Amino acid sequence: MKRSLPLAMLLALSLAPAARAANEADYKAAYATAEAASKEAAGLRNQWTTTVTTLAAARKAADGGDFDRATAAAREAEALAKASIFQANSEKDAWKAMEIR
Amino acid sequence: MTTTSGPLATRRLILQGAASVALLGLGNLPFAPAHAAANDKYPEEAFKQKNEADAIKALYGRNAEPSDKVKLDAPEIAENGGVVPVSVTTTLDKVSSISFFVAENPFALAATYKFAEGTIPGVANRLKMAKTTKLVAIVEADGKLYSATKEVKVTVGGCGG
Amino acid sequence: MASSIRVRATSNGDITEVQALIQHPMDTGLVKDPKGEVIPAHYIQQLTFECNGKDVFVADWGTAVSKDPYVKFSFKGAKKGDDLKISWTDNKGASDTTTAKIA
Amino acid sequence: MKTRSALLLGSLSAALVAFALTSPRVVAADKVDPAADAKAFQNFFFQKFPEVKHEDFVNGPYSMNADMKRQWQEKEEFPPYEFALDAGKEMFATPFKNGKTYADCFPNGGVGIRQTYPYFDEKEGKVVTLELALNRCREANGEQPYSYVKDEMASLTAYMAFTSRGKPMDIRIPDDPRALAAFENGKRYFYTRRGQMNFSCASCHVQSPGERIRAEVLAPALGILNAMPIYRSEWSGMGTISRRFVTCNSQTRAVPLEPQSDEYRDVEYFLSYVANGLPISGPGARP
Repeated sequence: MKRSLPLAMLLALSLAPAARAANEADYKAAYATAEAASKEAAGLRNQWTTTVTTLAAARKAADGGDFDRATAAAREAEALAKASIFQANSEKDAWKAMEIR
Repeated sequence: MTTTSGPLATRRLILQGAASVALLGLGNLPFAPAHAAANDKYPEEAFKQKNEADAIKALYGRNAEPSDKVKLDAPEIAENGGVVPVSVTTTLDKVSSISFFVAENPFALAATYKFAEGTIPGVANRLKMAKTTKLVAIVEADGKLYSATKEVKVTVGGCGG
Repeated sequence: MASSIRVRATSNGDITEVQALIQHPMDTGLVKDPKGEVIPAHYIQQLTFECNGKDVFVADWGTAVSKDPYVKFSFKGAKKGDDLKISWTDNKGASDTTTAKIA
Repeated sequence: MKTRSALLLGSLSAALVAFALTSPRVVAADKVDPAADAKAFQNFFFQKFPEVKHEDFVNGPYSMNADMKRQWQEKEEFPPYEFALDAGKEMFATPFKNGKTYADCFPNGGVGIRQTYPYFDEKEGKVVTLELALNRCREANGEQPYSYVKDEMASLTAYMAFTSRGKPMDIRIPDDPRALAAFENGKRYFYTRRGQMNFSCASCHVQSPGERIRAEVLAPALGILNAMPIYRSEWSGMGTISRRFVTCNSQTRAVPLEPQSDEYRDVEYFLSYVANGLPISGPGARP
């Protein structure tokens, strides 16, 4: 299934560097992709409140120097933003299923 | 509870002074000779009590016995904990006061009403309830205390956000 | 400014039914505002109803009385046209009073 | 998090399959037909709740639950929106700095016209709601616009709703493709799932009116705006239609849009049109 392919990749990816702790560079990369996905969701006028709060949590953890938690939070924010984008696109037609006729 | 500020305390002294003068001056007392604590003075102490038993003792100084002559009307599930319509009616006579106690609130005593001669023994009001709680209404009639109890379910609304 | 007390007093000859709705925040002192500071307690403590020079009904309220409080009771011994004086004082010493004609 | 989106995908693909099989009508009617939509919408609720009198639907949760209706009727004896109503009446009578009043901005002095809002403005090519018209009136007379979610706007709309109490909702859709598009856009918004909870307005107000979400009983979508603005015990204050839309969004964990943005104006247009014929019962009191 389309969805599980990136899932497997993500898993493989996160296993590889598990040995060394995430540093600021990892965090910055993860945060950038999360923020881009969040902007796209906002563009579709379908942002989730949890995406916004998780991004904020990532920033807060990074400010506190805890880059492990910050990177994890940024990755979660990315997943949330991607799910809201998926929801917006699939709802373009799916809403008709619920319509009272 | 915050203690009352300076000016208020002096205002209360004046009130007490006026009340005592009124009591001396007037022939017929506007209030039936009820328990001293339940006349004009604001029962500060009773409102400070946390649980229901202490509040009843502080306000009336004795216990109440359940009576089916006290009809307490309150919803089974409160539409909203901030505005719960509650009312009491009773067939007892010579009623001098009616009080409401919300057991699970931070302070049990919610409200107490003093009745003059000729005032029908009954009252309706809207109370706040912090969570699902036992609600007790006490009627003081001819110096004795009668009570009615009902449970009111209280939860928040909405799906969480 | 209109009074903070709205009252309806209607008599059927013998019994007068009184309903009052008062505009007041009735803050408990246990709630925080959006910035996290505690909103100080601010609630009506005593509300008196006086008719023909006699206190017919006195309410002593704590913090558990709802915002914009409402109370309803009835009493005998008054007739249409009599004045019903309502006044309240709160824990900050503020007060308001109004007089209504029994309809 | 992964399971969440997998679940999402699973339910959506099931819905897509179901959609393909069951709706022959969509194939035929690509044209937007508001009148047919309104008829189908009203019949859905009349059949789902045969014991509820048609005009009772405007009482929201109270048409669904007897015990709550009793609590409501007790409150209605001396309703908490009394102060907002008086404030609105006073504001309507108080002239702006330039001497004009709201009455000069509205037909019939703003009295008894709430049931015709929102309307489609053919010059602007967009839906204009009562709240928007009130703020435009203020700006036209050199005054600052009010917040759409605060008490002043609620007091004004409370007074205007009160002057229309009992009048049937009377929303018109001109034969203008932009008006039909606005209606369709409002309908789409109403049925579109959003937020991490993945709910649409219909998930609560069409699929499960009368059921509880914790303490609250859900109102039916039919006539849901007829009682606006409402005093909500939950907010212990007045709420305009804008405030209700914004809070409903955040309940499903969707970031709300700006009050009076196109989607909100269009969904108000849709919901008001399908409630045509049902009486205005604002201002209302709700849990």
